[in-house]
Amino acid sequence: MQEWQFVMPEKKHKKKFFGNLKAEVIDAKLCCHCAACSAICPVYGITAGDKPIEFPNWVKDCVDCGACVKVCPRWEYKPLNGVGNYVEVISAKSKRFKGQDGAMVTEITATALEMGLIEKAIFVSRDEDWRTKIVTIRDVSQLYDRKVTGTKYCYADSIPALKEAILSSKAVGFVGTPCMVSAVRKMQNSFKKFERVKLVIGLFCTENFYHHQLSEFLLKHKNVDLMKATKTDIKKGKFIVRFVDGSRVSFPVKELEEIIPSGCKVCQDFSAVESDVSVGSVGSESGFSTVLVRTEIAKAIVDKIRERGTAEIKEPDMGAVQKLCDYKIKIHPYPPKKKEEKKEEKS
Amino acid sequence: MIDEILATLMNVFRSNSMQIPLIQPIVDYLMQIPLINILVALILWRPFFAVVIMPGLAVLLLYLLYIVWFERKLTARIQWRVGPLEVARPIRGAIQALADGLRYFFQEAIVHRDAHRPYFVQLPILAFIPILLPIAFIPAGNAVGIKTPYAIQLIVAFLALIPITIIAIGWASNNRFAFVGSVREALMYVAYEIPFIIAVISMIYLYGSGDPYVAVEKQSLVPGAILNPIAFLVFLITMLMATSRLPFEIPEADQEIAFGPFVEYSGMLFGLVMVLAYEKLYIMTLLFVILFLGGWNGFYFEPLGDLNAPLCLFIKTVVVISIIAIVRSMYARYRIDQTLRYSFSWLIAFSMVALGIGVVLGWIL
Amino acid sequence: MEEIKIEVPVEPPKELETLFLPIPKDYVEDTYRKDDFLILVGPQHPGSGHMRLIVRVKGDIIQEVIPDPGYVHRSMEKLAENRLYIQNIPLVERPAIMDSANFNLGYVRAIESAMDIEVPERAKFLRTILAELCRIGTHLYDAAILAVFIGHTTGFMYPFGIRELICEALARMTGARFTSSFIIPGGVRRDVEEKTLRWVYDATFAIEKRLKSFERIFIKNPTTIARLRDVGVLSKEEAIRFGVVGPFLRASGVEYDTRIVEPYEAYEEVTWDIVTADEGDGYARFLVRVNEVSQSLGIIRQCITSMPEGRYVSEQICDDVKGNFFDKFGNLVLPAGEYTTLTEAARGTLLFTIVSDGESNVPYRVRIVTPGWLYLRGFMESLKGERLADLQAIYGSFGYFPPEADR
Amino acid sequence: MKVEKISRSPIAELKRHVDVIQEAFKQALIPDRVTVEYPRERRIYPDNLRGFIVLDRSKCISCFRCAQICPANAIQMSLYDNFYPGVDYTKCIFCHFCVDSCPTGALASSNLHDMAFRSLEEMKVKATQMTRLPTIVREDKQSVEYFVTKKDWKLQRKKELEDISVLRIIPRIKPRRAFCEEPESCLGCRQCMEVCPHDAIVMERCEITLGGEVIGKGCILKVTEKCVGCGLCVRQCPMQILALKEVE
Repeated sequence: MQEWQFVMPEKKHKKKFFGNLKAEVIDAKLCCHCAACSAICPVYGITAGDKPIEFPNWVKDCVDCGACVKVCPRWEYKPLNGVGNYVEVISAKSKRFKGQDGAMVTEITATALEMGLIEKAIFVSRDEDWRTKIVTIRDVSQLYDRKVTGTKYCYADSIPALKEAILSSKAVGFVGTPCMVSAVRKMQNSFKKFERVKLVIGLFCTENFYHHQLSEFLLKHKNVDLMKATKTDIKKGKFIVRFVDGSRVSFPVKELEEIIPSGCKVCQDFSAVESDVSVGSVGSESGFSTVLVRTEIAKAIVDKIRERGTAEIKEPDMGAVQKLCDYKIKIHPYPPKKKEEKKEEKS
Repeated sequence: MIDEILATLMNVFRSNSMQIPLIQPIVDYLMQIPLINILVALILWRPFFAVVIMPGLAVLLLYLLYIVWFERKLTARIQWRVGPLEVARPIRGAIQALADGLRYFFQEAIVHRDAHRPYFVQLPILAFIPILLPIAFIPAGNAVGIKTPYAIQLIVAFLALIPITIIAIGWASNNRFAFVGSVREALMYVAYEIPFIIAVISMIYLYGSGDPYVAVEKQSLVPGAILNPIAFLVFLITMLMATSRLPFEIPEADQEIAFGPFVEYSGMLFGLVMVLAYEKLYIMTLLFVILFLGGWNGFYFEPLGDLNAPLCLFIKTVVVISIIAIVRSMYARYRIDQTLRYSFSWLIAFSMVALGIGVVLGWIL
Repeated sequence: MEEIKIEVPVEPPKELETLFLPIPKDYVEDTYRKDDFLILVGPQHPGSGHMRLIVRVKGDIIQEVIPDPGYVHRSMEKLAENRLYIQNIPLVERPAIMDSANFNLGYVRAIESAMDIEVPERAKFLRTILAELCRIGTHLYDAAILAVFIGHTTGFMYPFGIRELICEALARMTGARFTSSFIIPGGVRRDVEEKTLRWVYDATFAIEKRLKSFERIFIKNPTTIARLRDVGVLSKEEAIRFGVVGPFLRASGVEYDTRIVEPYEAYEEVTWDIVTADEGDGYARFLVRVNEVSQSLGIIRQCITSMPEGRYVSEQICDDVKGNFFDKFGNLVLPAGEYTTLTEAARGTLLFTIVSDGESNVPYRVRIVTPGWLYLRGFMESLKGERLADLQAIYGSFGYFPPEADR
Repeated sequence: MKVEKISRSPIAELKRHVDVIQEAFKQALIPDRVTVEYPRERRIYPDNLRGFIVLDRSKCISCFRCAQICPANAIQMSLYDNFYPGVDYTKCIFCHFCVDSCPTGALASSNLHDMAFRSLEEMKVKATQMTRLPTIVREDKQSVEYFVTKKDWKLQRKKELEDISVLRIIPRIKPRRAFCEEPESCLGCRQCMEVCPHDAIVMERCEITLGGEVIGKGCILKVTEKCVGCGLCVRQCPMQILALKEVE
């Protein structure tokens, strides 16, 4: 005879829980497409992917457990902002790996794998068409693939992969945007099993895109075929696409305004406040990444990197990070203003 | 008018009829009934009896039923099996061949599109003419179809016609395997016919005549097999080759060329071509018994009268065939080139030796 | 002798165009222009097995044989990707059900190498007995097929009669007459009683006695020797070049046996000889296998007399298979990687490769390279220059088994 | 070891001919026959022969292990009969993985190997038909056993008929029960409750208190005495927090 208990979240509407989620988050244009609900759903009914979150036939199939509500970072949304607490901040460049800038995400993951802190890590790779693809990194050698490293600027179903990973191993590392980091933290609060996620690496983020919208926009307005691209980047307010032959196309990020998903328009968290370590290019010179170390485990990893000397380390410019954090609060007000405002371009 | 003809026929039949004391009372009783009596007289007329009853067609059918069953049963016994059993279990499946025959009879005989239709259907039936004709010349004591001093030569001549029909069957089938089989049959024909004829000629020299009566009479003391054992051996081997039995089952070779000339046959036509070799074996064994095993010399029971000689000949034939049947489970198949090499070297050499012995012994006797 | 040329325009038969043949039209026309002849042996031919042989003959001499295998292809490798690792065991036995234990053993050893399981000694000996019983069974089956291919029906029946004892031994040990699925990762499924092992020991002598009968009536039969000797000769160099494996390679004088080169199970602990021959002809191939049967009988006897006590399944897996089968094997997940094992199956080297992605409980890829597929080339080459009647004799001497080759 | 050379001399050839003829005549006179005249006599098979599968309904806990391990997908659990297994003999390959998987010994093998069915429908044997051996038409008057000595192999015919037996081995597994290892991770999806064929897991709605403080509405899941340890919930749980635990 054994018994255990669980708490059901409060319902705001007299519907099943997914109905509540749909009404409060998805239809309210708050959904950040982190796919945490899709991961946690016990009947695997919630679909993510390259389209808005939905649950076909939820009226019938939803088991009304409330798990999706418990993990949703935008349920009862209180925007996080600012740089957040940090123990240490460095600007660094990996000597081993080639990545978006300093390849510090790759370096930190590799070091954590080598230290045995994590057994596997969830990364986002891409195919020829720049569609995102989840890869599970078990071995450092997998990280030398140039498709694994580098930013994709598209939504990826990392958290469903994360859930599968925690079921089969004891310590997992994770890389994600600030909203995904919030979702993982919320999962860890609700369900003990998610404490197996030992390392959460946050990425500096202003906005993210649906792949089909981004590629269609680029093809239509800029005559850019992502199939031939080798690297995408946002630098100093410009969206840059590099090609195999070395040529590049760049245009202001502002032009992408029309395809920014609604969820991103209410997000004020630039530097992944809840993560163990945040990484981004802002605040460092070209080819270097800014690393915001927030917790003990991340500190241990960065100390190890420093000790082994696998990365060049410099002083970062924290002013630029702070500036961009403030800028994000400004452009993404919450609750959203009814009227669209012209935003200044940041140089 | 009819009465006269009947009376004449009756006289002819009665003057040359089989004398069997055992069934004489029944015959006498039947003779009193009109119309039946002429039938009985016909049956007992010696030439008719020899050709149609014994050692002719009637016992030939009986022999076919027996040998097909016996061969399967003996092979099964050697091969640690039971053999045909479920058709008529109390008599150990003895009517299996009859059941097979019935099944063939009611099965559809398929003539395929590319075959030469008239020849394809006619040839299996035509092949029976050279097989059945020798029966008329094979004597069994007093019962004889056509009495001639050249009977042995005639039988050999008719036997030589059979392969031609088989080659024609292969041609009419219009099939690759049938073609290969026909070619093999033709090659085999050349290979076995020469030593076979020489072996027979050696015995004719030995007996001094082609008359079976002379041959049987000369063997009353010592059978031909002991007089000329080499001719006996050559005759035995060529008999296996002529009837395409293992180890010389080369023209048919079901694993290699899928029954060779007969690959396209089915139904009753297949039944006919299948028994062809068995019938040829029967005729050749009759000749073999007459030439080497003393023909109808043997037992004599008073009550059987004239029936003794045909019965003796038939029993000897069946016993010889039953012993030959064991060869089937002993040997694998030789290759065509090996067979040709053996027959053109060893067999012809042996048959020449046999001829020499025959000439010498014939001169002495 | 002067050759007489007769110009007869021969057109290729129409059926060669209408049938699906794996040969180009030019080849057919070329054949008929050169006064050759194409014979399609199979697949509905009593002496072809489940395959088609396109035989080009000139007169009675075979010029070239083009094999057309694949009539019994069952996509084993693809099917294996959709089943649990343990559910694949009955599947991988199916390519050659006569040789099931060897196929089972190869697959299971690949899993064991992936999971790093140490197999207990007793299980190793039991597996060796099973593998050798299946080897004898396969050799007897091939001898029977050879016999019927050259027209010797008694030679067909005797091996099948003797094989009944093998089936009975397998039934007593494992519960099934063949395809026993008895070898599992970590050992075997059940312990075998002493009484049964004693029976198998006696049976090996009974088999030997019956084999003497078989030897007199078929192996040493003059017609068998005449049909097989100097037929389909593969020299040592040719056999190596064409990639012939197993007893057929050994018949050409190459001492290669996976059981010696990479010993597995209990083959190191028993003494036996590697059987070879120099001739490389059909009869040598047959005799090598006949001699291997007596070697196998010796291995079985040694295994039974020196059978160690102990566990029949590794303690890394479970104490007792009965009742735990699903719990222990149902969700087997192999670590990511590629695992390859070589096994000496009855007809030659058998390769199993399992590729695992480390996450799912089904294999990512299973590769089976069966011996039949490996020596098909050598088989085709050895046919060149022989007579049409030798086609079946050489076929039988190779014991080619289309279901095994086609998988 | 090299194979022996076969002599090509005509004398040896002749000797081999003699051997063949000798052996053939010997077998024709005294055959070493090994044929069993089935069905008039039946072979005695060992007890562990993998034949017809018998089910003990009282032991079956409907754990689905047999159905899930079946390589041929031949076992179907009946929805209308307490989820007891039924074997489809059109598909069954007699590997008996199911019998080895059964944790309670409900499935057992018999050495009945010659069932015949009248129709395809009949081959889908239901759980009720599996409780005992099917009635087969027996024509056997005697039984045959393979009698093997070191010298020879004989068929030993006996008057007593073959006994078709069921070999039931009860696995040495203690009764088990489902157990939640990590209640803090429970999603509250109640899949375990849904899937349980014995209704052993029950739920109560109530207020949840933590340290004497009401923290919200929720539910209590209970594993009751009805649990037979089938492990279905363990396999179903999306968070994999359930496990089987042995009970005294």
